[in-house]
Amino acid sequence: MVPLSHVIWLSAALFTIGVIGALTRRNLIVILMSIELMLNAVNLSLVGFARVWGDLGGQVFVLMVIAVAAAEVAVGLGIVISLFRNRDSVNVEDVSLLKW
Amino acid sequence: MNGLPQVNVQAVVPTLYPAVGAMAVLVVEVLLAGRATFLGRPLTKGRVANYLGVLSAVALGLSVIAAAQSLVAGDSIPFDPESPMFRLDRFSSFAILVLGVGSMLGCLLSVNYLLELGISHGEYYCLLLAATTGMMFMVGAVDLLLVFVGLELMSIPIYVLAGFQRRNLRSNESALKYFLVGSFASAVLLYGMTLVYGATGSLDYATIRGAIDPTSPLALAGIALVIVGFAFKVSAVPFHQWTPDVYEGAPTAVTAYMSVTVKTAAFVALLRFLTEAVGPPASAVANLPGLFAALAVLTFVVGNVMAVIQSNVKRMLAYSSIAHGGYLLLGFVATTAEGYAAMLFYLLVYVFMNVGAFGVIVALANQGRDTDRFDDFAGLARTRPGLAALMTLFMVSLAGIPGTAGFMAKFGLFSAVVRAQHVGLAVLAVLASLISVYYYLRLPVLMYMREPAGEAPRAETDALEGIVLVICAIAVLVLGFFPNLGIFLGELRLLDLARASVASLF
Amino acid sequence: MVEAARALPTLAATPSTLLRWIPLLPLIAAVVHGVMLGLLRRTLSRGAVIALSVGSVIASFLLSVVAFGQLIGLPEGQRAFVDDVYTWIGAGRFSAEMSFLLDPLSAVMILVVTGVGSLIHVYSVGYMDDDHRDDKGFQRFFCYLNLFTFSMLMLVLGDNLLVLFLGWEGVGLCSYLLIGFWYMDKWNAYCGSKAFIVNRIGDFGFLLGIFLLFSSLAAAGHPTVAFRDIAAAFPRIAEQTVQMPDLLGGGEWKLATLIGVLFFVGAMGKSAQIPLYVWLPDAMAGPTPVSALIHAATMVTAGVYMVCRLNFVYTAGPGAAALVAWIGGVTALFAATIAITQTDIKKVLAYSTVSQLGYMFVAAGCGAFSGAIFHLATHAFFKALLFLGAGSVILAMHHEQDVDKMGGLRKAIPITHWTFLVGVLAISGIPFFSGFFSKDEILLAAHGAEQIPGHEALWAIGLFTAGLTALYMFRLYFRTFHGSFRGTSEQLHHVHEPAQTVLVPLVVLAVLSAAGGLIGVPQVYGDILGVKNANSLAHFLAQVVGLHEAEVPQAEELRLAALAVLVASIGIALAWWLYVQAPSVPQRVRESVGWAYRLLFGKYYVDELYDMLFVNPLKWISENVFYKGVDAGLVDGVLVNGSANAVQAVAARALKYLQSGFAQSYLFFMVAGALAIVAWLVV
Amino acid sequence: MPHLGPITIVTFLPAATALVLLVVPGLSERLWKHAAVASTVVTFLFSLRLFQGFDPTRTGYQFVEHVPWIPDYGIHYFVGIDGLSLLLVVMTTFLMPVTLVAAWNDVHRSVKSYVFFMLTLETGMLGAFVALNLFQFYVFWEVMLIPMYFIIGIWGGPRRVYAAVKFFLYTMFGSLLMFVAILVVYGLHSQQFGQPNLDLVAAPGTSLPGLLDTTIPLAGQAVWWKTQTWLFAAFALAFAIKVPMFPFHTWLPDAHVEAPTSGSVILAAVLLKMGTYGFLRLGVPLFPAAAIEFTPIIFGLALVGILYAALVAMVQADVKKLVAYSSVAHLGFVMLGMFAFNLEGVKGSILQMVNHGLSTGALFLLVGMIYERRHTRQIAQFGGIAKPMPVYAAMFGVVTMASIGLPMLNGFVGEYLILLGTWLASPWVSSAAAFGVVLAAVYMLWMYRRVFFGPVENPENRGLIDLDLREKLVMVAVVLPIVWIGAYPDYLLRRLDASVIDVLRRVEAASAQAASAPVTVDATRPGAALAFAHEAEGSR
Amino acid sequence: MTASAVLFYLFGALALGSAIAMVLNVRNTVAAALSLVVTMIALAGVFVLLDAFLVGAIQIMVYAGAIVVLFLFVVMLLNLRTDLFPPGRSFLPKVLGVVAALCLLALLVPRIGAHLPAPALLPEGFGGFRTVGLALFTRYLLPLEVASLLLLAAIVGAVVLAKRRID
Repeated sequence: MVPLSHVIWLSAALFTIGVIGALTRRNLIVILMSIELMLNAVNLSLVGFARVWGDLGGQVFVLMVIAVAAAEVAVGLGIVISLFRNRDSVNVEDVSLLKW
Repeated sequence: MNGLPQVNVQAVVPTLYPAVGAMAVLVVEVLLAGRATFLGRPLTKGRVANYLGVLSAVALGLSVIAAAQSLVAGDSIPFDPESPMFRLDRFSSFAILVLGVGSMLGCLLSVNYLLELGISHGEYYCLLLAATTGMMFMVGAVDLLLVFVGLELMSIPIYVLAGFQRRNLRSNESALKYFLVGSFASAVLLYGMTLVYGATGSLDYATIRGAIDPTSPLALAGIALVIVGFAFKVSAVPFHQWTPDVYEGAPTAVTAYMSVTVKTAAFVALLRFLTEAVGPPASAVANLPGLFAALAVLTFVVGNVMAVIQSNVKRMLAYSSIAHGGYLLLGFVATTAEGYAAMLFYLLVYVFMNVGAFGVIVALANQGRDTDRFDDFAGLARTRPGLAALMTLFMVSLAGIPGTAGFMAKFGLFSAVVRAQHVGLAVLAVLASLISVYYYLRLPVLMYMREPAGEAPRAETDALEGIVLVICAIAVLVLGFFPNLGIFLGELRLLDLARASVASLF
Repeated sequence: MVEAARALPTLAATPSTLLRWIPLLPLIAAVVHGVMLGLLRRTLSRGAVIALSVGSVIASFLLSVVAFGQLIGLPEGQRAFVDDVYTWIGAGRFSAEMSFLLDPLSAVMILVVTGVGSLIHVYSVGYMDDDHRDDKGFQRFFCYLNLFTFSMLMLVLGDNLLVLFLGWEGVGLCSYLLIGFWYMDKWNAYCGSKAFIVNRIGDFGFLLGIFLLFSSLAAAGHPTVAFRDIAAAFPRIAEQTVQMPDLLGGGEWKLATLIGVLFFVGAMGKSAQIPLYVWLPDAMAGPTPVSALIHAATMVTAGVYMVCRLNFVYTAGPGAAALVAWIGGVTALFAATIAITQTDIKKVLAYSTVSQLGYMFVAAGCGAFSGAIFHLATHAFFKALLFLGAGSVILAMHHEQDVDKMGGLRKAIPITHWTFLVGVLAISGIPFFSGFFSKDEILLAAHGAEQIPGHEALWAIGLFTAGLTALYMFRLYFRTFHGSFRGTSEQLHHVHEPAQTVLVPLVVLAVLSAAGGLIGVPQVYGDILGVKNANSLAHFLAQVVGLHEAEVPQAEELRLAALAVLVASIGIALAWWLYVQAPSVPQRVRESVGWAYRLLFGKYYVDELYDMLFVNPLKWISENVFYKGVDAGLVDGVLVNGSANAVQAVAARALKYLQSGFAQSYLFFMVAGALAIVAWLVV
Repeated sequence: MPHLGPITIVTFLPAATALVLLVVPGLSERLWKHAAVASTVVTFLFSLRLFQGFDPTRTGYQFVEHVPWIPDYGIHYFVGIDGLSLLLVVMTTFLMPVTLVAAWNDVHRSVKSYVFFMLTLETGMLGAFVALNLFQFYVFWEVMLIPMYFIIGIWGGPRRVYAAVKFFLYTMFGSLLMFVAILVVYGLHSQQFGQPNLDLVAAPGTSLPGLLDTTIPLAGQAVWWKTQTWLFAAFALAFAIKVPMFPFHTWLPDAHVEAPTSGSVILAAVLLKMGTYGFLRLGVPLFPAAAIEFTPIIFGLALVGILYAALVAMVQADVKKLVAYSSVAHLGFVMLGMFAFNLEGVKGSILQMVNHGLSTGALFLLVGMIYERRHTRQIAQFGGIAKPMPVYAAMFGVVTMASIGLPMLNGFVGEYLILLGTWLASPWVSSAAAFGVVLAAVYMLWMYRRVFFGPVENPENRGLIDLDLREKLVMVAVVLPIVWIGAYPDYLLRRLDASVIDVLRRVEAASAQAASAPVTVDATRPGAALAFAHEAEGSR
Repeated sequence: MTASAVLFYLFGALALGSAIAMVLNVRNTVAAALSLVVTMIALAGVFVLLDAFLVGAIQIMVYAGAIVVLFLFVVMLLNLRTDLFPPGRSFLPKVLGVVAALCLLALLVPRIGAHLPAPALLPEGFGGFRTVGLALFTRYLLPLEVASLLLLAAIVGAVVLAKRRID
């Protein structure tokens, strides 16, 4: 297999891209996608570590993360929809009624 | 390898009640939906809500009783003897007790409030119970995987609960912000867990503890990111910013519920992780106490200072809850059994005083509108003397004035901090709490020393709300004067048990 | 009490429970009046008031006489009665008994106090009778007067410094109340407060004196404040010295001197000596009997009494003695010069009192304590007489006090006139009137007081002041009773001799003023007449204050006496010339040395000076620097509210903007926080 | 608690009454007032029984009750009294009914809440005076703030909210730091004896030493915050704010001026004594060496307070504010005497606590009476009041005289002993302080003159009605002890010896220790006078 | 370099490229979603290369097949064809955030990379359906059950939030 460090590099890079996406994009749906990307990056690390340690826990963890991600997306999109109904916008910067 | 593993089901009994309850609520609502009468009485919307609320409360109550029994009995039952995954010991029993009580109070508080707001649906109780189940798994979990799943089971329903008032922009915004920041934080936490896993090759706490090398950057980075994830949940500065927005925007009953339970679950889970997986921090990671000290100071200072300028009571209480989180973080600085026990007791006390404070706001909610601005409280002592007195009691307790549970909690915690030789932190903490006295006292000032202005508040209190408030008030006083009073046939001495329960962490 | 003190050769004293009744009787009367007026708002009938008040004082006088008789009956040198009532204050080494001491010194004082006091009570019955300004004024007046008598008796009978101080403050209170008796007048009230406050400044010294004396004795192993114990223990500390701080000039002072000076500060206040005399002239705002009793005969002499009581301190501390003498001398002269120009009949008498008190201090300072007490007694007689006479004049003139509006009254009020003349003669030192003997003894003492620096000058001042005294007293006398009436004709029409109760005390006092000197005739006259121990007073007092033998040849002594008489005569003649013979001269003098006249008439502008130097700056600083600056500005403004505002400002101006309400900004803080935590742990 | 001891009864009777009144429905406001007066009178009578049963010759605490409360934390219900607390307890119970009667018409709205707060306040104050467990003390110390806060804030004057909040925060500021110091001492104690205990002294029948037996390090012997110096500083700050000592006094004028009459009376008479009591009960005995070390500072602040407050009082236009500042000056004397550390000074200081309670309390009562009639307290509005209100003037006069220290009235005895004691410690301080006595006369008499004397110029003052029977009774009740203490103070002073000697002995021991240590404190000063403590003990 | 290594770098580059494309594509939300799918699929390939066969399969099925479809549904539902918003507020937090994220990356990975464990020998069938499934239903039974409740709650929640009328 390839050196684990390369896997980690890839995973970290994807995670960082996700973070950057979540920080900079204003479309709520894209932000959600970025968060999904972050979860996926973590999955990559988990699989890598599971491989290195020869431990199945990591892989089971990935399955759980996928389930959680699905749930998160469902709820997140529900929130976006309900917000869109009230505001007619998916721009995250429009959502700043509550502050200070 | 074949067949089902030999598991101890009784280990998860306290968590099963709310889980089953969550499903039962859905079923019962559907069953009741088609009927015009039930038990010979016409089935109004209000009555359905009451049935569902009480049903949920009963589920939680059973869980509390089970936890209390386990707490008194003091056994330590792993779910699976080979790889424990979840352990019902005194520590988790205590936390489950706290969570159960907090959820139960939040549940009862919701019934009439949701009706007032016109959003009374059975799904609410289902979500609340599911979240509570998640928390209970979190506090008993001794495996990173279960902690994560429990945490998500807690978070996701609460995102929904925060946005439960769908037509309300603030509620929407609350849910969205909580969700965005929350799932981001989950990802960070998850990354941290992964790194810990990578460093040790195991998700099981006991194994991790055996394998962890406290000098390895991999493990340290993992620990750091796990702390970040939990710091978000306990709203430690600088991960606190969602708190005021979410608390203010969410329906008040939800705020009451989540403000106490999420904090408890997160603190307890973090405590368990740090002690059982990482090991006693003093010996394991040298500069961990320093990190927590910095976090704690930042948190209680920022929380208290920001609370001063608020004009919305819920938002003020949000900042106050940030500040309380700051005090609680001091327990991690002390790293002594005394300090951890004090944290547990503090969390218990915090349930009563904070639910009480939010409960008063709930009891004032009128015709779909929250009366949560400071101005709404002017002259309340005239119009609603009972509620004003209760609110004063809760404020006094939150401020930590002796004679209330809030003081006993601070006494224990600060005492532990001082004994752990961190007197400077204790001084900072008390000075910060001096600031808090100022804003807590603003409510009594308004209620007692100003004339009523604007529209009159709701005229009467719902019975369930009344019960919750009275329970909270009694608890605040009893825990303030006799924290170790034996309840439940004299066996449940909470202060002793808090001390006994952290013994298993060492 | 500490055992060591008992071991000292303290003068033995005979117990007697009689003593307590002497002050108690007036107290009972005062309390009855006080409760009636202050609580029940009921007045007793006029007769009842008189019976109670005057009766109690007269009874107390009779008791004093009895006690005096018993005292005389004791063997010489052991004449002391003591009455221990209870322990008043006890703390640690300090213990003050509520106990009374009757020894020769206090015996003389109680006789003067109750004697003159009785007369003035009687006089007041007549004098206050026409006081209709306040419906309850009559009883109130007697209430205060009784209270005063009680306090004064406590002062002189007290067995220790604390009881003395109790009386000392008590008389101050009564003085305050009585000066402001007609409280509806702002001026009177002002004068009362002024008297109290100036006295307080004196008391400050007195208190410190007590402390220093007590602590020194305590350090020597004899913590006590009882007079007899102090007297016995004092020699042990008499020779000690103290290092003064540089602030006060540094140097070593004798302890006794320092103690003496501190006590004398107290005396300065009570006995109106420079620089604390300013209250006494203003005290004339009170009713005239009050001026007579308190501000002439008794209270103001308390300082003299105290100095005599503590004579051993001044004997051991020559510096203090010199200070006493010189302050006394300067005050005597200073007050006399002011008296020359005053036109208010009571003011003249007031300054005269200040001046005469100065004489007493000269005597005390020169070691002639019995001389001081002697002059105290005779002064009590003649000054009471003069004040009562003045009161009689004022009554006759319907509360007109300005001598410029009087004149030629000798025919309208003859009894008053004659008795007043006796008083004037006595104060002027005309031979064989009481003042002659007492003043002579003082001048003689000053003349022979080698231990006082510049004692000759002191003597000369005394002599000159005697002339001035004669001048201003006769000026007063002539302006009042001779010449032509200068008031309105209506006033003249109403002038009449006052009631019997007013006149009887006048006559009695006149007799005492004339003959009172016989109790202390200097031995020189005794030698001439062949009487041994002629100065019975001095011998009587010797047990307490020691015997002050004049070491002057007989001829010298007579020569000095003649000189004094001569000076007085010149004064009288000058007065006669100026105010009877050539009444226009004073006006011309006044115009030719206008500044000097104004200086004197304006009483050297001391009051104004004090206001400018102390009162106004203090008020200004308190208001602007302390109250508005430190309290409101610094402590409250900057520290208290400032810190609260700072917290608020941090939140409202800075922290608030971090909580921007934008979710992505929150995410940024999370990332930054995560970076910080990772860096903390990993790096 | 199976057996109610006398102290418990005295302490909790008022609060119990309040609770009963709260629970029983349908009682009229009048009945509440009557019940409150009755309850406080009964409390007073019970406290007299304490007084009567008190044995002045015994050292240590009497009427002790010791019941486990939260024993795991070393927290017990532990009460007892010695001479010091005896006097303060009796003063408190005495002033409570007097104040309630005096304020009969003071409060018009929410009478029930008012009565409730007054009664709980009394329990709070008494509880603090009798507490022998530090936790218990702290609880009562803080709890009494709340009723007071409401009394000022609800029934006060126009700036009541500001005053109430300022009062509360100011006091909290000090007590929170003290709280940390308490925790440090607590930690030291359990470190040294292995078992947590917050009792001040070993309770009868138990073997665990009390906090006073803890060895608290001197400067240089431990980390800074474990040293007496810093711990004392924290305690002293809390107490100094409460006393209040300059420059922590600025809450007082506001609180006094805004509080209703009864609030002012209790605040001045009792609450301020908490500070001085705290110094003597806790600050000095726990940290004797630090107390010696701090003496110059305390002396300095007390002295500045005496002179400064007097000068500021002089220029006040509001009678109540003037009296408030006079309190600061008076308490400066109390502090001075206490830190003289000799029997004369400390006993005088304790007596002066009582004296100040009576005379300043009475002054506030009197100011309240005129305020009720005229609704102003501005001196300039008055003048010539003695004419329409002679009885009032007489009472005011007596109390004024007591307050400026006229012999035969109570103020003198205390001030005299304090100044004497201070003189024995430091003549210069005493001299300067004695000048404060002069200033006291200046501002009090000046005020008295402007209010009572002169012609009645303001027509509104012409029709003033003199005191009625109730007010007269109140004033007589207060004036009688004023005179009694002035005439026979030794009756009370005798009861103080044992407790004062106990404190002084600690100071003496610390001073001796410091003298033998290389770091020499000026041992001559406080130590010299102390040698006599034993002597006096023997002779009494 | 073995074939698996080649494939790894290939998939890795693909995943990275499409992830960047997703973030950078500010015009078209649908295109962003499709970029995400590519990332997911590429990652599934990497999973398989790392002996996680079941996981790789589920990755494709759930992520690519369900989650991204859900995204697309919502995008269509809300009719969000373009992703153009009015000019946003200050860039500072975003720029700082990106810098911080990159710092985190730069700080973390080199340190971690130096301390990684060595690969272990794998047991038979590691990552296969059987082994993973067995683990899931024995050792990880409890998390699995909890996850089921989580999914239930998520469904209820999504329904509550998104259903047009529940009142």
